[in-house]
Amino acid sequence: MSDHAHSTVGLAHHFDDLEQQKESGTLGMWAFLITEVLFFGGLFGAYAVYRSSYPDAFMRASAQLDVNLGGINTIVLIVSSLTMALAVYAAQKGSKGGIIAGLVGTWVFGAAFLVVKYFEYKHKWEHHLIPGPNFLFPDAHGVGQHGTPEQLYFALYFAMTGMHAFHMIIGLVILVWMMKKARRGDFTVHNYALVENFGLYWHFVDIVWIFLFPLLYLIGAHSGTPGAPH
Amino acid sequence: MWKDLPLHPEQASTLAQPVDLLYLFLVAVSAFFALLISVLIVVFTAKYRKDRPNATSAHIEGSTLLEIVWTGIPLGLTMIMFGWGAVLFFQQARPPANALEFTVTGKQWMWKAQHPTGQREINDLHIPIGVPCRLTMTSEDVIHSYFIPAFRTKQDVVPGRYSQMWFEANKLGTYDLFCAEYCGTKHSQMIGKVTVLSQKDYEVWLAGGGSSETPAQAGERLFSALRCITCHNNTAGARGPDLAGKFGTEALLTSGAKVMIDAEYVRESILNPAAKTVNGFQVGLMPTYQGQVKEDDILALIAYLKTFGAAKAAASPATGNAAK
Amino acid sequence: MSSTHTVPLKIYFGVFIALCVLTGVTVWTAKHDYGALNTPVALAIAGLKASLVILFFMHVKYSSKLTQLFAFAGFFWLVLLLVFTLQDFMTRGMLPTYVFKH
Amino acid sequence: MSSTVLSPSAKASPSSPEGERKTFLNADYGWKSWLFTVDHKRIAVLYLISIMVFFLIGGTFALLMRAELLTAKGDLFEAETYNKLFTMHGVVMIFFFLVPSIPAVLGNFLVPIMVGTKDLAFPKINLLSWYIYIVGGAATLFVAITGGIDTGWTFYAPYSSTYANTNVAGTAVAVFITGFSSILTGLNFIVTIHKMRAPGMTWFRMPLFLWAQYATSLIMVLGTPVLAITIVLLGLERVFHIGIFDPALGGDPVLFQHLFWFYSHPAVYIMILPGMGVISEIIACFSKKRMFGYHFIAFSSLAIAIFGFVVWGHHMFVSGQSAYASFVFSFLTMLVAIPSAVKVFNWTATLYKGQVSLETPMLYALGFIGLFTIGGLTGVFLAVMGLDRHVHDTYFVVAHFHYVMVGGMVMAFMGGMHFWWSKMFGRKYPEWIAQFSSVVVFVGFNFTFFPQFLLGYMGMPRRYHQYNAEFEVLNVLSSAGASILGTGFLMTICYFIWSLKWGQVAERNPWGAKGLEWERAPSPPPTFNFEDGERIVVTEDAYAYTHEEPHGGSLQEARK
Repeated sequence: MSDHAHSTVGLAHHFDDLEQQKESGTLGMWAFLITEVLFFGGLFGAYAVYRSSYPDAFMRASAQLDVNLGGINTIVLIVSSLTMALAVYAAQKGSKGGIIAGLVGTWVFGAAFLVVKYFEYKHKWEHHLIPGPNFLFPDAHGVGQHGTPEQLYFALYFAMTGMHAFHMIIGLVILVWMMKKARRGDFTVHNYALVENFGLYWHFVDIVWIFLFPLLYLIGAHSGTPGAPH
Repeated sequence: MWKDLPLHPEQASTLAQPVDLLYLFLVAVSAFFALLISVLIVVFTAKYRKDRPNATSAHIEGSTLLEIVWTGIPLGLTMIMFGWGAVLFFQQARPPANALEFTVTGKQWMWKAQHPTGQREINDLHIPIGVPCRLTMTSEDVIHSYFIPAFRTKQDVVPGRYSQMWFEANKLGTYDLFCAEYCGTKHSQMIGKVTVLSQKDYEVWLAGGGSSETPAQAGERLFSALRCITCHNNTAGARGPDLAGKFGTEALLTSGAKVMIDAEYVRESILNPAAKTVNGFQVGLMPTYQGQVKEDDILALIAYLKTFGAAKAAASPATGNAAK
Repeated sequence: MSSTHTVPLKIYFGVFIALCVLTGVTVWTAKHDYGALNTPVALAIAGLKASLVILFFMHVKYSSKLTQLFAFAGFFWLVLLLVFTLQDFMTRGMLPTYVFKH
Repeated sequence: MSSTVLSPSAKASPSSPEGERKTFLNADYGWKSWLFTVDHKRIAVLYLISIMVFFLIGGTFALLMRAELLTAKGDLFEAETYNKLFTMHGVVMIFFFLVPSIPAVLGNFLVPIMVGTKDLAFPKINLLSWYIYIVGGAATLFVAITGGIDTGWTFYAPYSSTYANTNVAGTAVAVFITGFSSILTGLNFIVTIHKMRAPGMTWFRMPLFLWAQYATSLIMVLGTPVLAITIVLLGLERVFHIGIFDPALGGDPVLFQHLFWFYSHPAVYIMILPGMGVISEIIACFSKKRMFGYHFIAFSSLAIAIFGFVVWGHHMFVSGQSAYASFVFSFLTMLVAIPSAVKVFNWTATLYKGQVSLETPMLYALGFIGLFTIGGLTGVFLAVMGLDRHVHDTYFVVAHFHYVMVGGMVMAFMGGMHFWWSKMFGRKYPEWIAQFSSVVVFVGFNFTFFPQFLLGYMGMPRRYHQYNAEFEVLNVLSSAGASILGTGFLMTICYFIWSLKWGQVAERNPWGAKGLEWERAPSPPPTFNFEDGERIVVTEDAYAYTHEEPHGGSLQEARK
C-alpha cells in the first residue's frame, strides 16, 4: 500500500486502479449526458411540431425577442465554456491556481448569462408574454389577443430556456463546491476526474444554448416585423 | 352455454368479412407456431429428461442454417401480414367518392350525429343499407373513439381537428356503438346503437326525423348571422378573400406557402385566423371566433362552403375546376 | 488507452474564436431571407458550433471509440425522436384520410 | 469454472470460531446498516421488499377490478372508483413493479457477481436510485390514499391535462421522480458491464442475462428522459394551462401520444428483456447445456432494444396519426417481432439433446416460453394495421400485454427468484409446494387472460366499468382465473418468507449450474462477493456444461 500510495489516493474499494475508476466516471458522465440530450429532445420535438404547424405565428412571436441580448448571451456562454476548458487544462497540468481561476471565470460568466436572462424574462412579464390567462399577443390592430398560437411559442420558449437556466443554476452550485475542493487541494494530476466530468456537463449546457439561440431568437429576424419593444 | 358464445361479432359491413379473414389467417399462423413450440418443448423435455439412462448433454453451439430458417420464415410471414393489413387499412381509410356525408360530434358522454339532410340524433345512428357512409367527426372536449364492432372499424375522435371514418353496411339490424378511447367517468356509458335500415325505411325514417334545414342551409344562415359575408365577398377592396368556389382548391399564404382549403383549414381560419392568412390580406385583421361558434356551427359552415363552391361552378361551367 | 490527453492551449483559443465568429455569422445570415433555407442554414451553423465544442472542449476527438460512440448515440437517438415524430405531422393528409372534399 | 485461483476449501476461509461464515446478510446489523448500505446485494434486497409491497398493492387493485367485472352491471363500485382502480393498477404495476423488478432486484444482485467484480461502478448512486424509487413510490401511495387518479396509466391529453378532476399533478410528480431511479440503475449497469468485467470476461463470454441487462439499460437511459420531459410539459399544461396539448389553444393532443409512446413502447422492452435474460440462464442450467445460438440470443437483445425505439406509432393507428406514418411504424414493428421469435426458437432448441429436469425455475421458464409466444404473436395482430382498427383499445389489447407482462415478465421474475433464492438468502425454498404453486399460477393466468382475447375480438372495449350482457360469461371466467392466479402468488410469497427461517441451508451450487455466481461466490455471498482477496479470472465461455468436441474450434477462437 505504502509504495502505491500516490496512485491510490481517492481510489474507491471496488475499482482495480485509478484508470478504471476514471474511465468509469467518464463513461457514466457520457451516459448521463445522453439522458440530458433526450430530456431536451422532447422539448425540441414539441418545438419542431408546432413550428411546422404555425410558421408565421412563430416568426411573429420570435420577433418579440431581442437578438442582441441573445447574441451577447451566446458569447458569454462560449467564454464560460472556454474558461471551463482552461480549468480542465490547468488540472491536467496540476496547476491549483489555474483550476481556481478557470472555475471562478466559469462561474462569473455563467452568472452573467443568468442576469441577462433575468432581464429578458422581466421584459416578457411586463409585455404580457407569459403564457397563461394574462397572455396577450398584439394583433394587427395592436389589441392583445388571448390563446393565439403565439402563446405556444412562448410556452416553449419558457420551457426550453427555463430548463436550460435550471441546468445552469445547478452548474453554478456545483462550481462553488468545486472551488472549495480546489482550494483544499483535492485535485491532483492523477485525480481530477470531477473537474473533467463537470466540464463535460457545462459544455453540454452550452451546446443546448447553441441550438436554442437560432431556433428561438433568429427565426423571425429577417422578417422585418417590428422587433422587441424597448 | 358454449353454443351461445360467439367468437366474433356479427359481420354487418362490407369490410367485416375481409377483416375476419385476415384475423383467421393470423390465428392459424399463431396457432401453428404456439403448437409447434409447445410440442417441441414437451417432446424434448420427455425425451431428454435428466434421469434417463446414460444421460449426457451434447455440445451444440448452434446452427447458422437453422437461425437463417427461423429468421426468414417469420420475416416472410410477417411481411405478408403487414402487406395484407396495410391494404385493408387503406381501404378502411379511403371513403368512396359517392358516400353519404354524416357528421359526428363526441362530448362527455354522448355521441351527436347529423344526417346529410339535417336530421340530428344522439347516441343513435340510422343508416341505409348498401350505401357508403362517411362520418366526419370531432370532439368538443377530450379524445373519444367511435367504435362499431359489427363493422370492424373504429376511429379516434380528436378535439381540435376532424377525423374520418366510413363503412357500408350490408346487413339489416341494430349494432352496438362504443366509445373505445377512455374519456372519463362515464366512458362505459358513452354507448349507443347503429341501426341499418333498408333504403326505403331510411327514407321513411328521415321523413319522421323532423329536420328544418340541411347542414349547408344552416351554414348559409350562419354565414350571414356571424357577419362573415361583410368581409368575405367578391366586391373590390373586400377585407377578406371571396370564398365562393374556393373549397377544395389551394390558396397562397402570406408566408409564401400553399395550403389546401379543406375542412381543417376552414376550421383553423375561423378559430385562429392569424395562423395562416391568404396572401394579399392583412394578418390579424379577422377576429377569432373561438368561443363564439360551436363545433356543430363550424361543421355547418364547412358544409355551406362546399355547396357554395359547387353552386358557383355549376352556374359558370367555364371555371368548373374550382369545385372538385 | 492513455487516460490523459492534454489539448494544446492554442486549440482551445482557436475553437473559442471560431465559435464567436460563427455566432456572428449566424446572426448575420438570419437578417437575410433565404426562404426555405433559413432553418437549415441556422441549424447547420449551430451543428458546426456544437461539433467544435464536442470535439475539442469535450475532448471527444481524443477520446476512446466507446466515448465517441456514446456521444454519437445521444444525438442519433434525438434524431430518431424528431424524424419519427415529424413523419406523422409532415404527412398528415398525404393519403386522403382527413381531407374533407369531393 | 476452472481458474487460476485456489478452490475455497483449500483456502483459509474467513469464518468465525463458531463456524458462522460472514455473508452480506450478517456482515453488519441494525437498520442503519441496511438503509445506508452501498452493497449492491443489500440494495437488491431493499428493492425486493419494496417492489413486493407495490406488487401486492397493484395486485389488490386488479382483484378489485375483476370483482367489479364479475357482473355486467356496474354494481360494486362507482364508475369513478373503478376508473381509479385500473389507473392505479397500471401506474403501480408498470412504474413500481414491472420496470424495476428484474433489473433492480436480480440485476442489482447479479450483475457485479456475474462480471466478476466487487460492486457496481457507482455504489452510492445505486443507493440513491433506491431512495428515489421510495420517494416516488411514497408520492404514488399518497395520491392513492388522498383520492387517486382516473386518467388511465397512459395519461392521454387533453383528458389528463384539462378535464380530469383527480390528482394528475401528484401522479405526474411521482412518475417523474421514479424515472430517475430507473435512469440511474441503467447508467450504473452500462458502466459496470463496460468497465468492470473481470480479466477474461470478454463480451462473448458474458452470461446472456448480462446482455439482456445491458440492452435494458440502454433503453432506460435513452427512453426515460423523454417520458420525464413529457410529464413536465403535462404538469405545466395542467397547472398553468399554457396550451401545449390543448387544442383550444392550438396544441395537439396527438403530440402527447408521440412523446409518451417514445418512452412507453420501449419501456415494454425494459419490462420483458431482463425476463428473457433470466430465462436464458434457467434454460441452460436445467438443460445442462450451452445455449443454442448464443450469439443470436445476445444480438437479438440489442436488436430489440434498438428497433424497439422506432415502432411506437403502432399504438396510434386510429389516433389520427397520418396513414403514411402508420404504414412505416407497422412495417418496423414487424421487424422487431423477429428477434423475439429467434429467441424463442433458440431456447426451445437448447432443450434438444440436453439433460432436462423440471425443478420450479424450469417450470416457470417453460411456462414463460409458451405464454410469451402467445403474447408475442398476438402483438403481431395489433401491429397489422387493418386488424388493429378493430381490436385496438379492446380487451384483445389487455389480454395481449398481460400475456407479455404477466405471462412473460412475471413468470420470468418468479423463475429467477426461485433460481437464485438460495444464492441470495442461503436457504432453499420447499420444492414440491413450489412446483405445485407454479402450476396454479400457470393455470390461473390462462383462465384470467385467455378469455380476454375472445372478449376483445367480440368488441368489448377496455376500461369499461359496465358492459353488455353478452360479454358476461367470459368475464366470469376471467375473474375466476384471477382468484386462482392471486392464490398462486400468495402461496409463493408465503413459502418464500417461510424458507428464510426454516428452509434447508443451501450449498454453494445446488443446481450444479455454471457461472461465477454459482461456482465462485458462496451462498449467500460475502460483502465483496468472492472470498477475500480473490481476483476473478475467467477462462471459459458461459454455460460450459459440455466440452468442445475435438473437431470444433470456436472455443480456441474465443480465447484469443
